Amino acid sequence: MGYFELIIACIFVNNILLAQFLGNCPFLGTSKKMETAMGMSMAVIFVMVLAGAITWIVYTYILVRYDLVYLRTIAFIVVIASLVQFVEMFLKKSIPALYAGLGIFLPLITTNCAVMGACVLNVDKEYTFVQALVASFAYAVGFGLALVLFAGVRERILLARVPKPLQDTSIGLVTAGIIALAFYTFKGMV
Amino acid sequence: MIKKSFFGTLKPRLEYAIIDVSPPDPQEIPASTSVQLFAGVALEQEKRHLLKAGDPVKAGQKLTLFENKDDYVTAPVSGTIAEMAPFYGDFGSKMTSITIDISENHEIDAHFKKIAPSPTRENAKEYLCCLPGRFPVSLFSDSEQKITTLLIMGMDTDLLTLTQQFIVKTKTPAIKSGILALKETTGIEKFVIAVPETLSQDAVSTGAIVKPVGSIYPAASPHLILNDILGKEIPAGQSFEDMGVAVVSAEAVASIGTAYDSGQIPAKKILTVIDKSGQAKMVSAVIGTPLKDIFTALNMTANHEDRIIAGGPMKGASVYTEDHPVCENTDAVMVQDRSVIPLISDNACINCGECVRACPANVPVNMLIRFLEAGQFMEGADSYDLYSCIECGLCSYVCTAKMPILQYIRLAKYELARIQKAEAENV
Amino acid sequence: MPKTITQEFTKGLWEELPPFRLVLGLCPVLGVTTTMENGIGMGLATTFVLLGSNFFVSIFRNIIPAKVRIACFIIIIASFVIVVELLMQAYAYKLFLKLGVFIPLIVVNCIVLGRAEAFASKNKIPHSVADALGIGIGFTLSLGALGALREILGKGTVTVWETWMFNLSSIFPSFQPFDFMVQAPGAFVALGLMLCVLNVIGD
Amino acid sequence: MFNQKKFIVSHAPFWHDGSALSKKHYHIILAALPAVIPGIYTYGGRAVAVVAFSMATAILWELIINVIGKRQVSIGDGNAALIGLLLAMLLPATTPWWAVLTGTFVAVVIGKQIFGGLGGNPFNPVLLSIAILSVSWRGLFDFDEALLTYDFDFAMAYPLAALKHLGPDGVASFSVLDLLLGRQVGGIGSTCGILLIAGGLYLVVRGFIRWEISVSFLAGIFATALLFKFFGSPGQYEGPLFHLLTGYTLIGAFYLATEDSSSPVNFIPMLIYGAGCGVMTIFIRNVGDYVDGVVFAILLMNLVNPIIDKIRPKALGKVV
Amino acid sequence: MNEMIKMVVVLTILASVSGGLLAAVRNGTEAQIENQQLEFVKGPAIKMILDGSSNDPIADRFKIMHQNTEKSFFVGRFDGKANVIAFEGAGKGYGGDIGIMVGVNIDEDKIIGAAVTTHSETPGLGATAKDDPGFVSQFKNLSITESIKVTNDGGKINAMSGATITSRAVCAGVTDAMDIYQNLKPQLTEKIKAFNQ
Amino acid sequence: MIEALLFMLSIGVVCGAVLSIASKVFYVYEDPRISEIEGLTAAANCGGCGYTGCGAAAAAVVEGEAAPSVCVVAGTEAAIGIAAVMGLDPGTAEPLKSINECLGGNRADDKFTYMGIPSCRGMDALYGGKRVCSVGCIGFGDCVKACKFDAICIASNGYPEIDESKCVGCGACETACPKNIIQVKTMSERLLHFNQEDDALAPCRQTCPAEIDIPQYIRQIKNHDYAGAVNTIRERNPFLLSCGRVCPHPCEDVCRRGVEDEAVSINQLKRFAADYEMNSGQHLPISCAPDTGKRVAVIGGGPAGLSCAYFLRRLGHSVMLFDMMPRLGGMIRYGIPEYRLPKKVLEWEIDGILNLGIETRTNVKLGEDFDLSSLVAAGYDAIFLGIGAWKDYSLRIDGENLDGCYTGIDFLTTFATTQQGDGNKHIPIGCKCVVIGGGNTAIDCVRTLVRLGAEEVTIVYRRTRKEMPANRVEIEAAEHEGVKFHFLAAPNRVMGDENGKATGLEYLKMELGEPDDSGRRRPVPIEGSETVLDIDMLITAIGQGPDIAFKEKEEGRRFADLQTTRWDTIDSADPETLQTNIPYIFTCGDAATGASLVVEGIGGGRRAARSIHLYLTGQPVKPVPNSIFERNIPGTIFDSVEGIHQKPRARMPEMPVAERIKTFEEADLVLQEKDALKESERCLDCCRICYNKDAA
Repeated sequence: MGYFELIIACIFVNNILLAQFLGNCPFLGTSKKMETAMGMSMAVIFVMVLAGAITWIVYTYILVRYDLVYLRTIAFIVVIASLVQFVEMFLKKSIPALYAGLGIFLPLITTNCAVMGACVLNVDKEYTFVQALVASFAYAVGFGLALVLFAGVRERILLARVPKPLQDTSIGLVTAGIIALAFYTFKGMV
Repeated sequence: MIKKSFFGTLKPRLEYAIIDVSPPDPQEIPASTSVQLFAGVALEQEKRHLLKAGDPVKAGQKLTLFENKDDYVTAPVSGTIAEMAPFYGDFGSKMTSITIDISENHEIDAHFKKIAPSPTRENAKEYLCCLPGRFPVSLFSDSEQKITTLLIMGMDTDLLTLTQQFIVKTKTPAIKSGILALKETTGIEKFVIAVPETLSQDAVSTGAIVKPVGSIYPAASPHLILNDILGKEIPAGQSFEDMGVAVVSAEAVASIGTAYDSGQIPAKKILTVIDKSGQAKMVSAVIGTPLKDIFTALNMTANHEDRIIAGGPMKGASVYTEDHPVCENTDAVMVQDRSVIPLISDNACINCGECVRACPANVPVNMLIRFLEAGQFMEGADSYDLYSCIECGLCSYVCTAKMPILQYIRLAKYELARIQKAEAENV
Repeated sequence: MPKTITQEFTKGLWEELPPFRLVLGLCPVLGVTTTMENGIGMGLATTFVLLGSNFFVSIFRNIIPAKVRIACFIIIIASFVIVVELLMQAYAYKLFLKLGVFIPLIVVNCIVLGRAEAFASKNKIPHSVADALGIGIGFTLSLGALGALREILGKGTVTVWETWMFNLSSIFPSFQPFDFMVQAPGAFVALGLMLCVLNVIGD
Repeated sequence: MFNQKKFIVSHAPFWHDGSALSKKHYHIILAALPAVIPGIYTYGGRAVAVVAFSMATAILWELIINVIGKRQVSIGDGNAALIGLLLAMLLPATTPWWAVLTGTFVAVVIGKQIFGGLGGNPFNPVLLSIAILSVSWRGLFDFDEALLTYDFDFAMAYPLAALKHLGPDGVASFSVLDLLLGRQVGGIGSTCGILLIAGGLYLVVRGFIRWEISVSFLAGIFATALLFKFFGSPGQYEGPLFHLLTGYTLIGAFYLATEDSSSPVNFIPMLIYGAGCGVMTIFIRNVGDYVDGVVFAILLMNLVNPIIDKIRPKALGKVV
Repeated sequence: MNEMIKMVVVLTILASVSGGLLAAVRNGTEAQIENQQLEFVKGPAIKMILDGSSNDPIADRFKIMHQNTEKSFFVGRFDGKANVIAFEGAGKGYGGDIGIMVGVNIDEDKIIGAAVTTHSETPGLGATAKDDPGFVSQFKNLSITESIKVTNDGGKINAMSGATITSRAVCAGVTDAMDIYQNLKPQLTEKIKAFNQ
Repeated sequence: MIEALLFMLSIGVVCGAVLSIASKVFYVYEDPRISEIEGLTAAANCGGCGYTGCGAAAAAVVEGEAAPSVCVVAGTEAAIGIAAVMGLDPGTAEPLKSINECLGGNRADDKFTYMGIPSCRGMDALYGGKRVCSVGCIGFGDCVKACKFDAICIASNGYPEIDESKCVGCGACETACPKNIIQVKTMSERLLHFNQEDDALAPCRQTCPAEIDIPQYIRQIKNHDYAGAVNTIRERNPFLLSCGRVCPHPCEDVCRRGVEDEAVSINQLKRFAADYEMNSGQHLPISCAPDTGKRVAVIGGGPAGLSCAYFLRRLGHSVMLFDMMPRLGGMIRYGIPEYRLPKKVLEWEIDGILNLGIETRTNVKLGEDFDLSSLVAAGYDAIFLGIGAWKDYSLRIDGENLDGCYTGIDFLTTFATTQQGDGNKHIPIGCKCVVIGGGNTAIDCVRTLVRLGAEEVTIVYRRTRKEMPANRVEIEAAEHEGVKFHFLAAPNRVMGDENGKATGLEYLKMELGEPDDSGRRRPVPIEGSETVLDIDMLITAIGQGPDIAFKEKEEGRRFADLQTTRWDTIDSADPETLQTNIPYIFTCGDAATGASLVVEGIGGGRRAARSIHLYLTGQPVKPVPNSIFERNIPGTIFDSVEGIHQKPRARMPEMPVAERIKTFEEADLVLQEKDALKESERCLDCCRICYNKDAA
């Protein structure tokens, strides 16, 4: 499969948020404002590509080689958590401007199952290293796209006269469902 | 008269009323038994007032409520003060209403006469802030003012109203001498007078630069006129004064002229009275005359649940009692029958976009109104151009959902100003 | 005021019922609740991890240095997740196949990490266990309920365990399953509407 | 105690051009109704039943929600009826009652009311309902199967399905005139091109819908289909005219894409939105999984609407 | 500095304890897991292919090393003779490897059946390969030497509509299985003999 | 096995090392509070709070953008912890509570029909709202919309109702309300609030010297919320039992129902609520603000001193109370006889006040046992002088000091002391007793004498009955009990026998002349009208003043500067701040005003407490802005009230005259519950303008 199809598939058809249900907590948490959604998207792209690469290496060259595949979960999460914390500290010190934009979103990524999920999916599907990188990037873009679109819709919903019991999270979830439905558009396109 | 055209895709065309070539004299409203004036300061319990009920006043006398305060009103008649009561105006303004019972013999306060031959900024500030047409006090009082241009509105900003046009048509010499006096007192060099095309000829003789204005509402909005004069837009949120421009009505300039020419402070206001059928009539009434006197004189009635509007249909202010007086800046009085009052609905914005297309200031009204309705005024101002609004009212006029859009906008501006003031005081 | 152990337990069943009250841990909630069986299975797996992590975090709470506590908690949690994964593979393989990728993702379920950090790292062992049990059982019940709702509407059945199920079409033969509910968008909508119902009840 | 006459007091302005929600919605219903007539002519009583039941249940759901939510009863504004009508126009005449009931429930309750009623919905309720129905019960929207019991004097195949399965060769038999006159298989009110266009033009002229969206929608379809035909492998893709006159294209362009709440209001965004709907429609029809792409294309553009509608002219005096 | 050391030490100890623990659990469950996997993942496919065999193919299995990996082979006994072996080939699908269990009659070198074991294709499309008997039945009775390709690529297997990639992957998987078969045929014949004795 | 171990070991080492080194290398300073707060959050970085991670949420808290309760996972303990980090020490942070002042809602008349945006602010922008009332609730519920905690709803009667259990005191409603009706205040702020011009105040509430929220407690009684009523009263007046008995209730004089009907029996309802608490046998809990560490010496354990001490204590200051008498209570213990205010009731009431943690020292007299300097030396941050008015004015006539002549306070005090068993000074009761004076002290003396068995008790007063300053009911009660009145009689001299015992009182008859400054007509003696009255006991009760003898002892020290007036009262420059010329000394009550009402002393105690609180917290001691101290808001006292249907006022149950003159048991009895409920229905629920027409 070509990279183009891979990208389209990962962004739209198999959107990590709307088709695979990964990363929903930050999806609902950070989509109330457009700026937050943008920041979160950028941070996810950044971390997901890094994490995808590192976990792929760990998996292929250590876990598989020494028959430790069952330790995948713990290895991945420790790598991701350390990576996130490291990147956060690094950015804060070295590139404060970038940190101001992305840094505050980084901690949120440790428990973002989208990152962990993307890494797991990469090795499950036995992508090559480059494919894994591309797929990670595309998943992250898909995450960001969904988040930004959702934020756009949500800004309006927050102002609508939503009945009291449905306000906020409840209506957010229903809207997310409809967005997932709208993403059916891309079904079968790859 | 007010119906959407069949071709709904077109923008609404509301034409200004334009004055006849030879307007008849305004009908004189007979003097009432009492007049009511509004002083711009609130009554306060603790301080001593300089005035009290029973005090005699002379026509043209300055009535000051407190010591060391600049605000004053000028008595248009002579008589005795009958009552002083607090009055809540629009948008939280606290004022004091002063009722004067008119006495039989008309006495004139002599102070102004003495100084009239030598116009100065100080004496203008002292005596000429409550003229018919109301002149902005800041123009005289602010010693560091940077006003360089005076825009004289010889065109009524509201529909159906003819007052300023009438003044331009009939009181050109007064305007001319008013301009001269203002030149002397304020040092302003550039005078521009905005008039409808038909009055261009009359306006030339005032000595001001004539600026013809289109006939489709809201062309006569000072914001839009100033765009042309200055050649640039007034940044949203900034006032005319920030741009070195003051906007005054032609009547105010004419009144100044009359005051200095005659040595008497004029007390009569020209206004357009629009009855329920939309017929306009020019009348002349003493400032402070209760509206009901005008209605009586013109044989008009205002019934329960009708609407009385001081001003025109798009920019006026509705009042709640027939006892409301004619103020210095009441250019028109209008009565709307209850059957033609458009009801305001509680519908949410349906996003049809009529307002966006009607807006002369390109305000994204559809989004703005959502924020305002949710009470998020700050966001509305930051992201959706609240301060660009020139308050023409076309958005409310065309709103399919009949939302009180302009009401929300004005409330938001008022609230924000209030919050800013509170914050400024706290810091 | 310190709460009793019973209170710590019961708060997870209503006051802090996840994922409705604490809107967290949504991924498994949405991903696996196509049947009631899956929902309960996932809930039990999470409860087990929660119990284990709360227990051990509470034990080690005074030893772990603050700066690496997240890493430590994650190691503890991840270990239990793997244990669950292995046990499930060995003894409930069918369920494992259905829950698939979501089992390893328990590790990033913020409810688990949240309880470890917010509760277990500050409380004594019995309280922590009670807390874990309460939250876990609440989570299991929620997932079960959501699974049952989606399944009955989307498939016309309610699977209790493997083949033991209730079939709606045995009562209404003309019932046409509302397939939307078991699809991805339906999961969001169903959860949102359930949340709304809970809000109404809560008031 | 106070003065007897109480006048009405409010802030300016005091005039209104007389437009109203109910007026708008009733006009759209009026404009759309003629397009149902060929459907009734073709499918007979069942079509009438579906339309009537759909409108009735839509109004009923709206009423129920109004009562439950203790809000002002809003069935008078005609929006619920309009939703019911448009939904019925998209459905095949054979749709069973429970599907219509579910459809109106989804449209009125999920699509509109839970977002706070008219104006709050970010997605077109009718399309949302159709989308959910179609992913739930695929068989319903298999027009060929649904209409097996009928016997027509024109091509007995759903044009788009034929195109999907048989390629352009399979649809060569459809004449443009037939398509335009509603002599094709499809939803109750979505087949008769000429009446849909007539109703649409009326609404455009009266200003009840925005011409920019409709025109750019059709232009988008036309241009994309043309590009596919020219640049795709020969004989694989059908030309633009066919796409314009089949499926939900016309009803989508005039009645669905123009739904107020879910579409942009500024000029350029309206063009982008309409064109986007058109482009995506053809993409789905030619590349994607679904037979007709209008439903999902518009839903997708509804989703993008809040973002593209941020493109707007500079406001007066705005400091950048 | 002290704190840093403590951090490292705690983390290390915790990690290694957990590693040890997990390894222990893993050891304890390994056999059971393998059984389960065979039963649930490959079991249905094997049963489908070796339908009617008189033995339990899952129990009768053996392993042979093939290119560094161990491959399991399941023996089917038909008409009293152990002459069919089933084993797995893999093809790259859209969503990763697709596992295909292929049954070969070792006497006739003919495919007697194929079935998809594992996949991660899009539900509803590629996934139907697993449930669509029509598609996999096309492999039946093909000779091991024939090239197995979909029609688009010049073969004779009709692709599933709308799932060309999956169809290709299945074909690739069968081809892969055939390669393995041909490579290992001598060993297989050897092993089979043991069952027939 | 070994691979797993090694792998995990190496992961642990690598991660630990990388992180610990990175944390050193990439160290960046940040506000330590951020990490501290982050530590208190769940640190799950779940995003549930809407902030991007726990760090961002913590930063938001530090910047004041987010509330301490930001973390949805961590729960309330964490919120308290975060509040502590932010310096909102939960020890000192008082919970804010929202209160709705106006309960008028839609009762006031309309001046126009409103057609605009449905918001209070929107309507307020049009001529101050459509209601004639300029302070009342508009009722569109801007506060409801502003409340994020669902704590406010518009009740069925059209005004907002606050659910206190949900209110967190965020203040959003207060900001949203254009009319300042909803106010979010801490308990301290509420205790310290004095009537202001733009408050929505019923006439009774404006008039009450203690500023009790009268309509509120009557409403609570109506709703059977007696405990609530007690708390409402106690927010302004700790002496609800005593005041319920002895207050002359000026509030009832301005009651709007009184304009057309009889006034609501406000004081009896207060007594009903107070007795309800006492009869329950349990003091309702009273909350106090956290300790501030400031110490205040309160001199004088009378109503003013106790009131001041009570409010200071509730504001969190420590109070030491000094009193010269053996028991606390001052004039209300020693000046008011048992039959009006039973000692056991008073005891119970004072106990309740002291239970707050007020320390007391009795039997110590200022100027003798301690002085102002010693208090300063003892480290008190402020001193309150509530020494009362214990010095009887003398008649300055001959024979005043004869045997059988007493002064009023002296008499009552001695008797009360003996009655309580603290002393054994016996006063022989004569047969023909005369009391000179027309005030409450005089009445108390005569009624006590009646009960002590005096055969003939006469009051001699130099003006007429109309001018008598004593409470009307008291005068009537005395009359019922057989007391004789000699009006327009000015004592001239006391005549005695050879033993120095008083036997007769010579007086001059008077007639009324021109009104004097106080508006009372000045009595003028009629020449040569001397008359002699036979007496064997004389009590002079013509008024009291403070005993400022302590000042003399301060001679030469800075306290000598303490300014006093020519009536010997302590001079506070401003009767509203009650601060004396020495900034840390405050005063109120009889000591500042001369003998006056109990409730004046109580109100003054609170006023002084406010000033002391301001002084102690370093704020300028200034009077309340827009104060309506001792005057009414213009336009709120009506001449006529429409639509009143007469409903009889509850009659106070009394002991029959024959019985009560024989005993010191309480003569006035408490209302029955059903009567109290009925009486509470009579209240018109007045606010500033509107009154409840339904209740009329």
